[in-house]
Amino acid sequence: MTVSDTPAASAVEEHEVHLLRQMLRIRRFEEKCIELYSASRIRGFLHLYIGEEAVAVGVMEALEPGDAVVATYREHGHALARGISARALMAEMFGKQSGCSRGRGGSMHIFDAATRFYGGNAIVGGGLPIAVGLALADRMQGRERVTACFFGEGAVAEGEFHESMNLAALWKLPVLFCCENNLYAMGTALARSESETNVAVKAASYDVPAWTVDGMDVRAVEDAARRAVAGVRGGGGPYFLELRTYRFRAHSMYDPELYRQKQEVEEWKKRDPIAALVDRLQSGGYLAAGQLEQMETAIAAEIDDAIAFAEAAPLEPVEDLTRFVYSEGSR
Amino acid sequence: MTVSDTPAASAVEEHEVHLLRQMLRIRRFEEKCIELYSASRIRGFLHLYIGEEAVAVGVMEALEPGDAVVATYREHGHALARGISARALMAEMFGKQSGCSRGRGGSMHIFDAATRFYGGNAIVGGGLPIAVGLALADRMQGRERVTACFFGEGAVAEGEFHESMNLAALWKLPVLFCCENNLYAMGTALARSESETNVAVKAASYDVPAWTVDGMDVRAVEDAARRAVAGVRGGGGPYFLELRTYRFRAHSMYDPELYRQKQEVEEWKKRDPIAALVDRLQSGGYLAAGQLEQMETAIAAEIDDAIAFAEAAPLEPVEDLTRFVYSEGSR
Amino acid sequence: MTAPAAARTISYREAMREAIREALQRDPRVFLMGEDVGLYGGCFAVSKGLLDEFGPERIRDTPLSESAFVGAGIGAAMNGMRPIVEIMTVNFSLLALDQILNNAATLLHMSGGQFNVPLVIRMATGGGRQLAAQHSHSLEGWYAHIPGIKVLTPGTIADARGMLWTALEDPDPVLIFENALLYNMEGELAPDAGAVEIARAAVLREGSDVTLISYGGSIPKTLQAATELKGKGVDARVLDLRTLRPLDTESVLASVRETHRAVIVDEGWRSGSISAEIMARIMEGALYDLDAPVARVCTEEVPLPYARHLEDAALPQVPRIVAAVLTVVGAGG
Amino acid sequence: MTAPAAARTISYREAMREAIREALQRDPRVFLMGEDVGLYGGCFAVSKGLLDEFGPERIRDTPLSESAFVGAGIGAAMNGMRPIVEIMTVNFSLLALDQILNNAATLLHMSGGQFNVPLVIRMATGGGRQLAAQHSHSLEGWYAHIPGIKVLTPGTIADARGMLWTALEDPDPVLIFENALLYNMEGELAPDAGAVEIARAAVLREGSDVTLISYGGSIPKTLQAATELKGKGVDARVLDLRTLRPLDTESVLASVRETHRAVIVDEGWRSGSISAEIMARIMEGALYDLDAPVARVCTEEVPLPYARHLEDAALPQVPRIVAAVLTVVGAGG
Ligand SMILES: Cc1ncc(C[n+]2csc(CCOP(=O)(O)OP(=O)(O)O)c2C)c(N)n1
Ligand SMILES: Cc1ncc(C[n+]2csc(CCOP(=O)(O)OP(=O)(O)O)c2C)c(N)n1
Ligand SMILES: [Mg+2]
Ligand SMILES: [Mg+2]
Repeated sequence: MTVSDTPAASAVEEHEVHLLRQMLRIRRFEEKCIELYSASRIRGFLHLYIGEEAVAVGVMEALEPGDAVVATYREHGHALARGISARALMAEMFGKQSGCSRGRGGSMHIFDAATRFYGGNAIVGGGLPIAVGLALADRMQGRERVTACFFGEGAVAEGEFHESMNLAALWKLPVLFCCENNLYAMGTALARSESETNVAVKAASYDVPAWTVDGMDVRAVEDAARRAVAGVRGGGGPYFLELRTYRFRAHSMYDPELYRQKQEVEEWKKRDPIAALVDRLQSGGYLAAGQLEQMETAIAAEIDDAIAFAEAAPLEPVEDLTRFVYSEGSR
Repeated sequence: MTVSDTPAASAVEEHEVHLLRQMLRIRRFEEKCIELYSASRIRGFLHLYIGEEAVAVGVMEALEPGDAVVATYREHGHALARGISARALMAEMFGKQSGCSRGRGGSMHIFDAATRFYGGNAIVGGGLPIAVGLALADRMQGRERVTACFFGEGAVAEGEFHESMNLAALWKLPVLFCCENNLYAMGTALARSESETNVAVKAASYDVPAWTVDGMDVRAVEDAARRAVAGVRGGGGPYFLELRTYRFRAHSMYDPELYRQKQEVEEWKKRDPIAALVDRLQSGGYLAAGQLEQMETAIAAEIDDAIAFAEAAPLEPVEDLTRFVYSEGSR
Repeated sequence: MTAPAAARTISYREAMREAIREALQRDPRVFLMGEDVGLYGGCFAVSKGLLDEFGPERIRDTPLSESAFVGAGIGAAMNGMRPIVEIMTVNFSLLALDQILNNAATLLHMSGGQFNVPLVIRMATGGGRQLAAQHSHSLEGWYAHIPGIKVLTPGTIADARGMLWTALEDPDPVLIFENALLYNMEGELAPDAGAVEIARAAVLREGSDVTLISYGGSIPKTLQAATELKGKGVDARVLDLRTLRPLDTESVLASVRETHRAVIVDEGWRSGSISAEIMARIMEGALYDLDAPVARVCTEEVPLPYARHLEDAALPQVPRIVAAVLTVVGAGG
Repeated sequence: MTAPAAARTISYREAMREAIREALQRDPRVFLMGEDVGLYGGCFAVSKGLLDEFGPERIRDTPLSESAFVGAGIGAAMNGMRPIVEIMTVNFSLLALDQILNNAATLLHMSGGQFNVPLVIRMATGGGRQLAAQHSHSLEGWYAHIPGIKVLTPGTIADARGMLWTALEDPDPVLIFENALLYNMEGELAPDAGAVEIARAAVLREGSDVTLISYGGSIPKTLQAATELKGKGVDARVLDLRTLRPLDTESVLASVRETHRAVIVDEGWRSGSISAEIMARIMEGALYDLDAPVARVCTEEVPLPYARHLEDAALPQVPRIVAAVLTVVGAGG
């Protein structure tokens, strides 16, 4: 039986293959980051998204190029899914001038004007008010743009969550709040930080449409995100998505993981969003023989290229240390 | 017909007469404050409670002497109802050493260790975390005491409200949250500051029992407060009361009141908690002829005495300016 | 009816209002956002009347959510608007400090120059109104510690009228501190008064014996002290810093090199006040020009008390300034 | 097995942990509260193991609600407890600044002396770990501006071990800043090491040519600079401020009067740093004892960048300290 005999992938499956590629790019990119971190080529904090890829990939699919994104310190996946090149991202982690933030931000502060990626915020909850403001500006200037704001379930305890939800709802602003509920805030399980553990219920108390979504199923995430984005863009004010997911790795590279059972981690790994999609596509025969391998090869090449680029990239001159404290020529 | 012919007041009505006296003391005290403020004998900010007396009086009735109170800058009523003498209160407003805060706090910062009155907080929402901490200490030390925390509906928009409600509920702390919903935060009506205007619904989203009460009916307030306090003291964690009331006067002495209609104020004045109770008692014949007049006379005397006391009271010596920045002998 | 070219008398409050109105008229991207700036007319009546003129979208009342609406100002500024965020008073700005220090002040740098934050934050500051410990802070000098923001302290009618537009044209975050005691101050304003530069300190009064360095709410007191000193035979120059960050070190040093003596008048708490930074810069740049140690008149290190006599004793007052100057001109050789 | 009387080598982290454990054992009113202090073992592993030993009531994990749990610490302190509130890092303390400045620092005064706040707040501080602009602040000197609180900056093993108990015995709010780079530092600790007084600065190294004034995370760098200077023929004294508020002015002035020259090493941003306050006090109290202007080595005024070479260039480093000292000893006469 030859490759050509595999059933022709429909548009739907082709799209799913695309989703798979996006998730794989993130997974392989971060796996490389672990190596590079151990080799001290990447420094600072490194928060991995491994296990949560379906969330960023699914939501980004629902956004237009003109929309805006606000993320957290755990944002490699969002950056890649949004279209920031692996080169710019890797160079940033290497602290190089060619990095998307010229090496001044690092892993926690990925910024990119071209894709309207407003960071990379390392203060839990700190990005929410900014997202509200981005949306306010779009509203006041009559632009039909959406601002997607990602944050963890731990951020729900912060006052800035409360104030931002209310402000966005009160003013009917085009914000898509994406709560990545991976059950833990560092070592604190949701039940040890919230009296009401149903995050969607909390969001609804601001009069914001709020849905809970299986964050391990990229198609479910994309569907929900598309519906929510349509509502937001249509002037329905903010929407809230609780995306139930799980982080397979430690919180950061320094986390002894005393707060959860290996067993629990293993259970969740069985729901790996990438493996699940691969299974589905393969069982349906929508991945031609060798297609996955080809994809892996292409991704490996992309990442190796990014590393080579990052290594070769120049550093910001030390003389420029105080550049960008104020805008050029403003002082 | 002689006085003795009026039906003997039952215990219930006697208690209501007491409630009336408490509300009247607050009303007359503040009416005097207005005069004194115009005469510049009281300075700084003066936030009047006139119209809202039933709230403080009703809730305080439900508290034990060992319980604690945290209030706002609009706290003359709470202070008097809690048992702080008119003398200590008036002397404080005069900035005298004999004031409950030695003249260092003024109208917005009434404190009294004897009645466990923890102020007098002039930062909207700023008192809520403190109330949570007071309750936490009681819980950790196994004392069955309740901390009553008063704040306006405007404070609900602050992050500190959100964080405090969650913390108190998460740890099941003995806090009675009393939201004085007088419909306005300075000039901002609730509907212009909250996407969800049902304050009790917001409180319930933290899994806290929350009731809405007619804050113009002192008996209704007392009943609700007693039930809530019983729940709190019984270990049921925090309770939340939304007390619907109205401020008859301006926000402070500087407020032009551009944000509401005279008509609206007049409508609410028809529900004056004091007039309502007087009517009820009189129509039921529970106020002996002349009893109200006697009460007024006694209250007027109490207030005149307080003013005389305040005027005669000494000032803190200027040499003591930096006293109480740190505890005596700690430096 | 005064001739069009004549200067007119106007209050600091009206000057601020005119500046806001002009900004709203000149630039459709400008809007005012804060607690009670609209329907209430502004806590200090600065924005009174603007709601009727510009509507609720551009004169935007906010809930009591300092952190969220300051952060929203940051986001709006990064997305094409020119927000003027009013924090009612500096005392409440602490609730928004995370947004100011961790976001507004850092975004341009963290993003490698991609996202500047053309945001203006106005707030009332200062004591002297018997509002006690939580409502009397004077933290503008403290804010001046933060790289990435600029700190303006208009102390004259002309600056109240002219600093806002310059701040709005600045590509980066600018904080404007308005001392609440100045709002009722009246003064002459030139008919052509408009935007002013914010880079330089200004000599408000010439003098050769000593330089009195001050800013914001202490300017009137300092000028009065200079007048009283004249009667005592001391010719004091008054230098208005105007901007606390970046600090115009050159003007300070140049003046000290001429007068060889200086006294700083600063409403901030003494320790760690901006006056300390000025003394440090004088030590670094003009130590050998000094005929006497620089002195400072600051606020006593106490949460401001309500009682009038105690608050008066805590804040810089004309007699304390005069006394400090007399010591300094008497001292040294 | 070492003899009981012998000094032992211990890390700054272990010293802090021992101090916390001892406090929990000695006083039932003491408890530790903060984000991930329990099950996670503490962000910097300082409280590791304490949950098992003392249980979840006294090693209390909190939600991400900095303002609420710091405020709760204030309330608990006023109601008979002795809370140790841990704010994971100073960078997040801005979210609780309203509670610290408007409540903890003012309550005793506003209440006319009725309610003191025996609260201890610990937080990690400082840069140097490539954590970029939002995670590298060094604001202890900035906090020292606030009347009503005390600011401790343990820079030695002995102070890491001994300052906490003294802080807990203090009737008023005490903030303890632990520079994160010090946690792994090891040193000798006397077997009888315990509480230490916090009122005085300490001479960590004798010297007669110049006084190097420093604190906290800059202490090791300053000591190393002194060693290198010795090789260059400069005999530098190292004075550890230990407490930034109240500042031990006497010790600073006494030392300057002996060495006639001084250099301040301070990880805070230059403008408005505690180093400025120290220079101001030297100007006020020992100007005529100076043979040269006091110099300061501070952090460049930039949100700290991630890239190693840029961050290194921004922070005080031994070569910069040495160079500054050589200039100062070369200058003046
Ligand atoms: C205001 C603030 N407090 C504490 C921290 C330290 N911290 C970094 S990540 C984190 C956990 C956040 O959990 P969550 O919001 O669920 O996001 P996740 O890491 O699970 O993606 C904490 C406590 C911080 N960065 N900011
Ligand atoms: C954090 C903070 N923001 C703003 C203010 C100014 N302010 C004082 S009272 C007030 C309105 C509060 O309204 P509400 O909470 O409803 O209480 P009410 O005055 O109606 O009793 C405002 C905005 C303040 N004191 N604190
Ligand atoms: Mg999480
Ligand atoms: Mg209200």
